[in-house]
Amino acid sequence: MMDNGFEALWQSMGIANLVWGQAFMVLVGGLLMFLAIRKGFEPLLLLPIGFGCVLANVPVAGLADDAVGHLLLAKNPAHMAALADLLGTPIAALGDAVHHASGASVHAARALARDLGYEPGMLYQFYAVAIESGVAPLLIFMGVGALTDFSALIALPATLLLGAAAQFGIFFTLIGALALNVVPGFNFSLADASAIAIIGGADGPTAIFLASKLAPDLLGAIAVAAYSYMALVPIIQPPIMRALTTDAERRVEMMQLRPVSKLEKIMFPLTVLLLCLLFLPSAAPLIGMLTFGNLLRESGVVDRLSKSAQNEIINAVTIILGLSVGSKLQADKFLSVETLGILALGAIAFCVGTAAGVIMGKIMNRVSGGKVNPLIGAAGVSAVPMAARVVNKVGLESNHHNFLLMHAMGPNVAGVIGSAVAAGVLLAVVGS
Amino acid sequence: MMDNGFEALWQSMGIANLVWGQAFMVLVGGLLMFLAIRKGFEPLLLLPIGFGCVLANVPVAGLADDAVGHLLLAKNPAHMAALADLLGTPIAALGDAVHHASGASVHAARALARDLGYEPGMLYQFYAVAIESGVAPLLIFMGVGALTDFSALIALPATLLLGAAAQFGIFFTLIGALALNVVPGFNFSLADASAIAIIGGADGPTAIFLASKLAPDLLGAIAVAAYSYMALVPIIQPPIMRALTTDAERRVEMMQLRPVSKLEKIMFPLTVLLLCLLFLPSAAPLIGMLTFGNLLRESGVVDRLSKSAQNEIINAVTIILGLSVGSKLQADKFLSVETLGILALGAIAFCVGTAAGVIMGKIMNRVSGGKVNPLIGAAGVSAVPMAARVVNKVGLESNHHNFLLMHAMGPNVAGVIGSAVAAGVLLAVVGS
Amino acid sequence: MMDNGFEALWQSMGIANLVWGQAFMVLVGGLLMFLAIRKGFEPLLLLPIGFGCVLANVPVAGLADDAVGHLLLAKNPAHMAALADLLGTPIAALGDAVHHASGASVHAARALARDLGYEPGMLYQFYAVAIESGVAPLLIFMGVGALTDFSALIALPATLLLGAAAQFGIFFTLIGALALNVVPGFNFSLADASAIAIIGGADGPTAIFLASKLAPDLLGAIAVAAYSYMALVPIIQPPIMRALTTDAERRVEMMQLRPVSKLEKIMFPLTVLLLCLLFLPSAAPLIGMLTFGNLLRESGVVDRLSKSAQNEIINAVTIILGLSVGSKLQADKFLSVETLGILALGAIAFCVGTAAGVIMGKIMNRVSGGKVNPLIGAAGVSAVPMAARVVNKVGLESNHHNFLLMHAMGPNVAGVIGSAVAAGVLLAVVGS
Amino acid sequence: MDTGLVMQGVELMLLGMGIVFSFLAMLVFTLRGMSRLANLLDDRAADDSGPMPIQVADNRQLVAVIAAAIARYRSS
Amino acid sequence: MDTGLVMQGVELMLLGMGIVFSFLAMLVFTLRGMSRLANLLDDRAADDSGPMPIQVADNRQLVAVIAAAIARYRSS
Amino acid sequence: MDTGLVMQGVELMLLGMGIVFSFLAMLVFTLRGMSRLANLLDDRAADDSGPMPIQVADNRQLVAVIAAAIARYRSS
Ligand code: NA
Ligand code: NA
Ligand code: NA
Repeated sequence: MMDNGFEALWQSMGIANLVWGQAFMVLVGGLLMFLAIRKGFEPLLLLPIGFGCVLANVPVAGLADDAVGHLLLAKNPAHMAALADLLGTPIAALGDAVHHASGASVHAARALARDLGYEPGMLYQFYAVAIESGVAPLLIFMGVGALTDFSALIALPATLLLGAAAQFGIFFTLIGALALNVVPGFNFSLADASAIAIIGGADGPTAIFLASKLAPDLLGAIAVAAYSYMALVPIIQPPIMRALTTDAERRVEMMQLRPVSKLEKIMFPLTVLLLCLLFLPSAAPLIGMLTFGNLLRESGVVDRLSKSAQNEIINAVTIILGLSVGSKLQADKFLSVETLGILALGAIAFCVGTAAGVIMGKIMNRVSGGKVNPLIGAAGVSAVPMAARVVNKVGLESNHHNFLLMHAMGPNVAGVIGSAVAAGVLLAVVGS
Repeated sequence: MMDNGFEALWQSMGIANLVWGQAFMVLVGGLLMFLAIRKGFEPLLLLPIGFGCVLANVPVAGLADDAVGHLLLAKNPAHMAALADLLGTPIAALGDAVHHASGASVHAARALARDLGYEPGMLYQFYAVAIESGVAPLLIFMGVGALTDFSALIALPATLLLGAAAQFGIFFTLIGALALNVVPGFNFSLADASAIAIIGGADGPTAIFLASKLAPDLLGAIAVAAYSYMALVPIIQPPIMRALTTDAERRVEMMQLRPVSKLEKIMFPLTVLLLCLLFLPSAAPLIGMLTFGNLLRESGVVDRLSKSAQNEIINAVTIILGLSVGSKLQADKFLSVETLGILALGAIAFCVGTAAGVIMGKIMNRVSGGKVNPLIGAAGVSAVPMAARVVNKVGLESNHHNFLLMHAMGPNVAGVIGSAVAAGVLLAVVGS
Repeated sequence: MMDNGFEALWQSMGIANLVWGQAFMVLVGGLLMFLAIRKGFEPLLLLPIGFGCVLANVPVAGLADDAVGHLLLAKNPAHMAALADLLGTPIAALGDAVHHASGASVHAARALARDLGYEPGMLYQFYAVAIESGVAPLLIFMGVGALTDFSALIALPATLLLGAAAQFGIFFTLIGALALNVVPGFNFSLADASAIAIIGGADGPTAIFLASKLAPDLLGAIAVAAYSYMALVPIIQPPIMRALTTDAERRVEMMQLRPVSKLEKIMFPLTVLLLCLLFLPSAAPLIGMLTFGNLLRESGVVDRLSKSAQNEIINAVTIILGLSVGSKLQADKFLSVETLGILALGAIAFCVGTAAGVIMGKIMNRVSGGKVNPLIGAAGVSAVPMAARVVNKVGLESNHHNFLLMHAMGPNVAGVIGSAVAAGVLLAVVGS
Repeated sequence: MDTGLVMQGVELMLLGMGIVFSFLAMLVFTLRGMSRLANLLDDRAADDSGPMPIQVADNRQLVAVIAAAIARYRSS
Repeated sequence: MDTGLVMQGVELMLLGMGIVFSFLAMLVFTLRGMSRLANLLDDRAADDSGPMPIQVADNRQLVAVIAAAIARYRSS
Repeated sequence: MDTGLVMQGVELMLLGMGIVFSFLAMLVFTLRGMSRLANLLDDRAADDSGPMPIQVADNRQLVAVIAAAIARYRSS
């Protein structure tokens, strides 16, 4: 045993198996962690994602591989032959065949690998339970609902239109992704393009949920882009906001918001749910969990459950979700020109969404006779509460007594609903 | 695409697909939430159940449907044909065939639907993980054990007999359910009747656990009835208690309970478990988890775990359990004359259980030479701690210095054990 | 029905089915709980394990049995025949056949039992989710990482060598287990021996993780031995420490440790992970989760997640893990001469590990010119923080002003890394 | 083929933005109606001070102390 | 058939109530025995003040402070 | 056969202790390097007081109060 014990040991070492792509991805994971820790970029997600990225690229260990991946790693000739036989492919082409296998074949291959004693890696299990099932982003959305105060939106429902306008970033990017197919190396399907476009929703759980349904292979890049650009909102948005507005517009002070009654707050989630039920059932998982969380919060009779949704559940799920997203950053899948395209498209999505929100703000400014400060339109992209804070900051630059934060919270949370609605549309048209 | 895009969109809308049953069930869900929020009816369960009910009846979305249900919703002719082929039924009769498929066929149908790319809805996944597995009610029972102080019962073990007597509500209702079969439209099997009867146990997790084993189709109605009547205990019980007792009996003051030592409290859960092990192993899951939770509490050496069972775990599980129960309130399954029967039988169960408890209380009053206030028998139905509070209140009406709460806690927690025992009997005789 | 109802009832009773082995194991479970509650032996684990042990030995209930076990318990002739047919064995030999079935047959048998309506018991489900998947010990390791301050190790990295030396207990025991095969009744494979040896790592989650991969049948005995001996560290270690050191050596006072910067603490988990990635990827699940938890703690930007890993997650997982380990203490599997062998070998492992650590401490004492107190080598077995406290106590006996606790924390946490590394080696060489 | 896909994207954009705007515009009106309804209900409730929620919990000290442990969770 | 089912229900009721009562009555007696045993053990423990639980934690301030972080969880 | 297995165990012991020692010894050196690097970075950071993390949160009271509820979690 020990003769090939030493051999097996050397073969089991990381340095004997590390390929350049993995080394590069380890650096990428390190970069994400650096941004999270040193720069404060959405650390709750980017730290676990970065760490998961490193783990997913540990050579030989196959932490992010399913049982079939472990069969391939083990290189047992008899087992490889059995798998090749099942997939009807020569052993030499097994890697490719597994990569391109269709639904039913994948099922059969996994069953075979399991029967031969191979087990999926830890991160793959996290991914299957948390994301493939769709459960983790939905539970986080429930927590977001339980954490969000929709008062500003209830007091001024018209700001919903700003949240609607900002979703233009999504659909513009969708076309951009499809147009990118003229560049050799890109071959995005309508489903891929839709999943990429949702980055413009500036909402992490929505992006992960949609990507897991429409383009699981792109999920890693999409999630990383979404959270990175959300962290960059204070850098991306201000120039666009300043370019599209006059100083006079930025000075506009808005009327104080009316107080909102407890009953209104309770009826709000139910009203949103009802409209979703009647007109856009495909958005029901997202809108349903968001409004459920908010009802737990506002009902006032289930504080235990509300606190649980706001703390224990969302924290535990965030850890698993982050590691699971990181598991999608395996070198052989992540390192492609498509990833670069996704990062570029994501940036466009944020810029266009911001611009659309601000322009809608200008329209509302005109229509309302100057009562609306167009800056608050920029908060319509979501990225709660960062975008609203940016609005407040840019507003203060022009008028030192103008606190827009509260008014920006309206479009800000409207943006969350808006992107969930957009996700529902994409699921309904593209997903089936 | 877009020509049938608009068509697909319209077809994907809720209002184009909403059937009356679903609209009605949305109202039922709303009613449950109203009762929870405004009337304080067991909000921890009825709020999530009501919300889950609304979600389960969102048209098209199929949140509560398994993969087969989603295959049927998608209406892809090739896939429908494959399923019809598998079940050996014409496509036209597919809906019925799926509804009445037996265990093995259901497995095969689900595997087919999964292989064709269909996924179960969110609520169905919650149901499968939380209730079908039996895990959620058991974890809640662990939490109940960790939250319950059994001192009153240990100080006065004779009150266990009151908890025993009150279970008569269960078995009386069992016969009632079977007798109801003479009415056309009712066709309860012995298993159905047993599951319905457990409503009389006045214990939510026990009812859900038993119903999930014996009659999963009736689980929604059974759980709703159990929690609703538990909330109505202050209305249901007092008239029965007054009718069956004389004013003199209601005035009886009881001796102060002796203090209970720490060692007794530690030995109590182990003693109950041992008896269960020896004489009623079929009750072991319920009694086991109840006593485990109580031992975590009383041992004094694992406060971390005890707190976890009392808070984080029970809260998170309650959210998922509530939504899962709500998922069973789908219009096509819930709206039937059987549901009305279950609601009626549940009310009878509570009344008979209360009466039996009070009558046993009167017997103990005689036997003990007037030392027992018969009112405390009413607490034997469980519904902890509501029933004990009702006893206290009714007692105070007759004697302003007579605080029966502590004495009523004995039969109250005895009722929890009693209904778990009854559930064990039903599982042993009917379940196999 | 009722004629055989009474018969069924009697047959369903525990006392009619209790075999001596089960009664004995109930006592063993009681003993574990007694040690946990009265003697303070690792109560967080031994209390749930003991309770799980009792539950697993409830006759008839089959709480720790899979679906096949429930099929056998039900004794339905048609179903037994179907299973016998599947396994190609006569009905009479069914029990044995199931016991010795190989991977693929087990899968097929379980699928059959499930299709016939049998469900796995509660504890079996816990075991499958928590341990078979490997997830629970890894989540606990994440919590350990989030709870551990590695400063002492960073300040004095040389103490890692003490943690390395103490792992000799593992490999010595491995040989011992193989040598035990000369005794009739013992037949340990290399995988079995490796799983047993890891008891010497004195680290619960590592032992459970490795045993679940290499020798799931022995997991119960291994986990019980590991936690019991960890609790006995204050009794096992001092005599060995005193025997191997002179009074002068025990008096050695060590230089105060230098302070460690925040940046070092952040870089530490990443450094360890990187080395693991490069040289021992098979240890990546354990080392990965340990360092992830530690990074959550030290990064300072994700306090929510760090607290969650240190509290909610680890508590909930500990409950389920403890019960799951207990489920492996079923009489028919646990009561064998092999268990006695495992208990004996585990004690040897602790003693040898302690001795090796102390001897390494003496070597370092010489090499460093008397700056190292050899006692701290004993802490290298892990058993955090008990072993470090024992070092402190024994040190104080010889020199009343000599507080070694902080210096012992270095080898103590080094022991955790050391045994994870040893587990990685065993997995790499034996596991594949 | 490629332009066909881009055209599909343009159509999807029109459809999508149309639905997003319609949905949220509808929500604007519904929320206004909701607020009016809520005020109405609040006013009426203030007037006839309506049916109070069921109140069985005695507020006496004794009861509170004894029941505290169990009352923490009422799901059983 | 139907009356047959109802008769089964009646039998199940008799059986069920019988078991519930027997079980809980048995528990009444067992609990009394348990309490007596507990008192006995408590008394004896008070008399010979028996073997104390293992105590290795030094109570000194220093130790407590240093070990606090790790000691919070002893499962490793 | 049996001695063969024991011999395998001995070889595994040599291999295993070898790797454990090599790995942890390597870690000793790497950690020393790490500490030196960390001090270097810390010094340099102290010198040129480097690029500060992005700071957009206004510290004003008003902002803090309003945003408190939502800011508790920034993952959305
Ligand atoms: Na958005
Ligand atoms: Na009851
Ligand atoms: Na160790």
